[in-house]
Amino acid sequence: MQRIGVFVCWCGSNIAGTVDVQAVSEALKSEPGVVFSANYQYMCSQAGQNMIIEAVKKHKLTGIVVCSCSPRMHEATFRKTAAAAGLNPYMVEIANIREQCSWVHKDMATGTEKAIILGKAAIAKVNLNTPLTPGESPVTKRALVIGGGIAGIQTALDIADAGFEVDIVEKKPTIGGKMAQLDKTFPTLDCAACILTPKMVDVAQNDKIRIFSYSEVTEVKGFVGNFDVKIKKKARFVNESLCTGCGACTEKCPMKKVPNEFNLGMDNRRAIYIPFAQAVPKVATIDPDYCNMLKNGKCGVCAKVCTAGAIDYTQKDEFIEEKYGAIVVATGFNPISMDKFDEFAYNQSKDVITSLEFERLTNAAGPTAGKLLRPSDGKHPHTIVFVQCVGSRCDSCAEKGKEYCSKICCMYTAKHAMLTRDKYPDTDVYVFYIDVRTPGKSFDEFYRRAVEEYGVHYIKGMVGKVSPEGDKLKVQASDLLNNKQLHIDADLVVLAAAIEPDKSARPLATMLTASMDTNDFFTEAHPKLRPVESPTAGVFLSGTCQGPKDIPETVSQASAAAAKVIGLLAKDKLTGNPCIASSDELMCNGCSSCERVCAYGAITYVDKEFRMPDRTTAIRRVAQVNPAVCQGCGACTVACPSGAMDLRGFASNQIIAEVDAICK
Amino acid sequence: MQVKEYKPLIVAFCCNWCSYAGADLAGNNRLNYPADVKIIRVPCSCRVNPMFVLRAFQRGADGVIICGCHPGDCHYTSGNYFTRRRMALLFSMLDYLGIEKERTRVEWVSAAEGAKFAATMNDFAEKVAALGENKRLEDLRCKR
Amino acid sequence: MKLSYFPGCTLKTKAKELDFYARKCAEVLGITLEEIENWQCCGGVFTTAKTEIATKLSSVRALKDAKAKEQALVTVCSACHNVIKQTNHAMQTDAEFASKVNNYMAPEEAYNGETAVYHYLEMLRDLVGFDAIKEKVVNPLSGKKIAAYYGCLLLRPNSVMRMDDPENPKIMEDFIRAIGAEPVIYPYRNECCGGYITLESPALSKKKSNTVSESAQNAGAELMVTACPLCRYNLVKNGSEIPVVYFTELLAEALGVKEAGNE
Amino acid sequence: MNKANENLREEIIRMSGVNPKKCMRCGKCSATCPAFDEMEYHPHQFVNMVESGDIEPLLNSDSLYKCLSCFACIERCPRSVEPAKLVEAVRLSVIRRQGENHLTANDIPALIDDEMPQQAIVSAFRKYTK
Repeated sequence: MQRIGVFVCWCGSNIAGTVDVQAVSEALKSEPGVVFSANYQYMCSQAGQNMIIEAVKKHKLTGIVVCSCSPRMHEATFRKTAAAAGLNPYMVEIANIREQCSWVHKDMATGTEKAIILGKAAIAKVNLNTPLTPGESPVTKRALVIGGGIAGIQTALDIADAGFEVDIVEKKPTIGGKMAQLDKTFPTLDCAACILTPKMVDVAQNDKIRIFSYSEVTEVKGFVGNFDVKIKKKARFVNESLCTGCGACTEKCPMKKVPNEFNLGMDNRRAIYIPFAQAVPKVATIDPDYCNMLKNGKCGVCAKVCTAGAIDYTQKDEFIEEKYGAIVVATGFNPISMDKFDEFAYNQSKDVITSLEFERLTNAAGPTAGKLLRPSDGKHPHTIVFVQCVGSRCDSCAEKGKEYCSKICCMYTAKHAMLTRDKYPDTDVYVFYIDVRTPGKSFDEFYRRAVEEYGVHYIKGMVGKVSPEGDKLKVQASDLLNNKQLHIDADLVVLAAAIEPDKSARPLATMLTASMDTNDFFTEAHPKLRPVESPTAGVFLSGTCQGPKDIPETVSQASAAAAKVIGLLAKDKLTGNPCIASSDELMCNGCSSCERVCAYGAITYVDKEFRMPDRTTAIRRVAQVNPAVCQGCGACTVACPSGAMDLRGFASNQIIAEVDAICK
Repeated sequence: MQVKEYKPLIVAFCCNWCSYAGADLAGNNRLNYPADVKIIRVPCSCRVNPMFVLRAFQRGADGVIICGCHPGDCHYTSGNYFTRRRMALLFSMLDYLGIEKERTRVEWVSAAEGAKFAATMNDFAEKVAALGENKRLEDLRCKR
Repeated sequence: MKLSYFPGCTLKTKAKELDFYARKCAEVLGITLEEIENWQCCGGVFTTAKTEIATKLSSVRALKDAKAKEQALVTVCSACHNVIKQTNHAMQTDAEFASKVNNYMAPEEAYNGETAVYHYLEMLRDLVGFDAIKEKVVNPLSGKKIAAYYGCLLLRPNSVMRMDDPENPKIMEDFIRAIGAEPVIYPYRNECCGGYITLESPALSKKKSNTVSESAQNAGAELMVTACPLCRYNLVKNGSEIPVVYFTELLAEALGVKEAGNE
Repeated sequence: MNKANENLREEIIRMSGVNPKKCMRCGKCSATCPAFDEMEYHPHQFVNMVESGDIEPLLNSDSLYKCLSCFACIERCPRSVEPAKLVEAVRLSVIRRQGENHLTANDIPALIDDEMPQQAIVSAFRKYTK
């Protein structure tokens, strides 16, 4: 039996004005377990708190009920008071007789009656309270960033800047991601390489950062603060520590006809290659699908020309196991395939390209050295048609495309159109749009400049069909404002393809037990208040893996994720919320109902040996809650068919006691 | 036997993050609602076991309302979706047992919606009062 | 292999050769086409309105007959294929429509779209195989540049027809390759010839047909091939400078059964 | 929207199975329509006018008889609106009325030639006549 002390607060006249505090403290005196009851003007004041501490000592109280303002206001205060008096802080309950009683009722009799009932409910609950201790777990002070695009780079730099070690795992041979492929960036038009490559160099030179390029995460175990991660370093057949990146091998390799993925297949590279001049790490990689030496043992030119002796045809995939305290997902995006949109003839004409291909065509380091030339015949295009929303904003029943707006297309199309008109004023540029969406700093001004200063023809309507006829692309489109069907003979058609999360995201999410939406974007722990955290504790989100974003937004999110990681790694120990679920293993039947409703992946199953009543032992599958991961929502407690799962601090018998007290 | 004026007894389960804060806001703004409403704080609306609702009716409650965050705004991401489904089932079963649909309700009240909280409680209390005392499920041993 | 066969009205009159060679070639390829007894005209065009019941009953009858024989149903004419396949899809997916039809026809066993519907080209691709056809070709049409004209009915709507990529199809091109000729790809191969609008607005049908045939010609085609009598009519009547033939005719030629069957 | 228009709108939506609210006004239907130039009201206008209940002008327009039923707009609509089905539903609501057939058997001899396949005539009857 508890020894409970009841403390009724007047809150000046806030409570005492509508509630007869004396009557309340008298009425509660005779409740079961109550051994002391008092009232005071301001319980939260130092004097009030001292009164509690003295009463605990004098009457050997084991539980405290404070009838006062909302627990959202002073629960923490009174828990500290209890701790100061030597009580477990979770032996305190608050009866909210201000916000939910004295302030909403005008009549003294009603207010007093309700306050007494609320007090009784709190007493009934405290009678069943048990001391709770928050769990503690250590924190490994190293972070893992998965993905080495601008998001991963920024996150890693910020974490390293705070003094923590960071590893970047990038599946391609170099970090840099999509931004490395871009030409200029809106709305300021500074060149992407000029602002990205210094950051890549910073990453390479930072002694807190390790880069695992050409590598993939293959296994994740553990939980917040204590992840065990297995990383596969794919064989690149070049010794990274010996290679100087001189490029002699990539010039001499006789296998010249390998589609260059960095230029989206618009030109060729060799079988041994460095993706681009500023690659980090600047190390060659041999493509095993094309290398003659690896395929049939006939060649070996690269080994001959390599003065550093870095070529190693026998290299094998290597596995690295490392511990991390936090994991940041920065897996990025890709444009969707245009296969299902061939009314635009992407698969039928080389001169129908995606916007990312257009970036490469205008990039000084691209396949045309920055001259805008048609892929089919290398001629300068005089009429260019841009089509927006290709595959974005599609109906879910349409069997193709994505339901969401890809967000970045309106701006980069305006940029492409403007830059084309700027460099080649003799070019006619048409942009077919459904809406022009420019919510960003200096974004709409940028788009207006494309229209007003650069004379880009913006047409509200859509392209219905592109017909490659001779060396022209016959574009049939609608002009909705003029209610006309247009026929334009274009030289180049550029499709603003929708973007989608990288294909590696889904298996990664499974490994991390991080949740995803139907489009395979990672979901955030809270859409407004925790936008850079995954619901899985210790897993953070950076960049477009969470949703379409432009570069400024990606970088802000990347830094925000870094701040969250730093906040986590700065702790030596993690103190959990003690109000978490726990399962009674003797009652658990291992049905997995709780696991299925847990949004955090906090519940796992273990096979455990139990002594049976007949003195035999049996192995049973039972649920175990990871206290470091559980957030204490209680969804599992209701899903549990056997009643094994309960929530500490809000136990079923406590809530039922409150119900009973109220209904008495 | 003492004859008392009939006043409905209403149990309100409020989630800690939205609706309980909404109730606090109603108090801050001095928005009145009947004292018949007694609030029980739960971490999330999905903590409300259908057993709690049955218990309340068994012990003489005339109405039970469960308040949670708006769909999509759940502090725990998806808890209120569970509530929505579970309670839809429970309420239709209760309706079958003779506990009218007006006696049970799930309402989404955000922390900013003090006015909505008060309005909801006024409306709910009025509807429950109009139905009169609930006799179904009541355990006569617990008669008030 | 035995399949139910729905020829359609035009194949019995203006497009006899489409029908004749289809049967002839099926024999060579080891397929028995059993003509549905007492089939009725499909109506030529699918009426999309959900409230149109009567106009779809003839298709359901043919489908039901094929089901009774436990055979798949094959059509050659694009229009018949489109109507029958869309009707079958409605029977599968629109329960209200299906129950109205079944109530009206009161068959012994309700029909709910169980029959598999093949276009003759699909039959060639999926049941015979273009490689098998290639082996049976005795008279390859080597060097002939042939433009496939799909028109609109074979491919659309793709959610129902499921024949090929509706915007960049290749089934007819693969067919052309199988008989030894060279396919010519041109952009208007899946655009409409004007269809029945030839009665309402001959000028529009002329414009549409000419765009198609000129596009094929510009791409270097010597010959156009189609599966639809109305497409062929529109293209020829509106002055296509290159000949337009049915695909079954070419198949017969390649399989060496054309002379034999020339009536 | 008055009651008569609203009833007509509901009837057309029910008949066609189309939900015009899904339209995002991109105009791809009108961009792709092969009969665009012959039409007074274009596919995107059909969708918008049915949605807003402005159906009267459509009932009296020749545009109803210009649709080729080629399904291009249905195939290419990114929102699965299927404008051709709306055109057909509006047309049916006209020709189902007494004496409103757009084509009669008497018209046929003047319209055909020896080569014309039956298919053209039955199709036209399906589309223009009840």
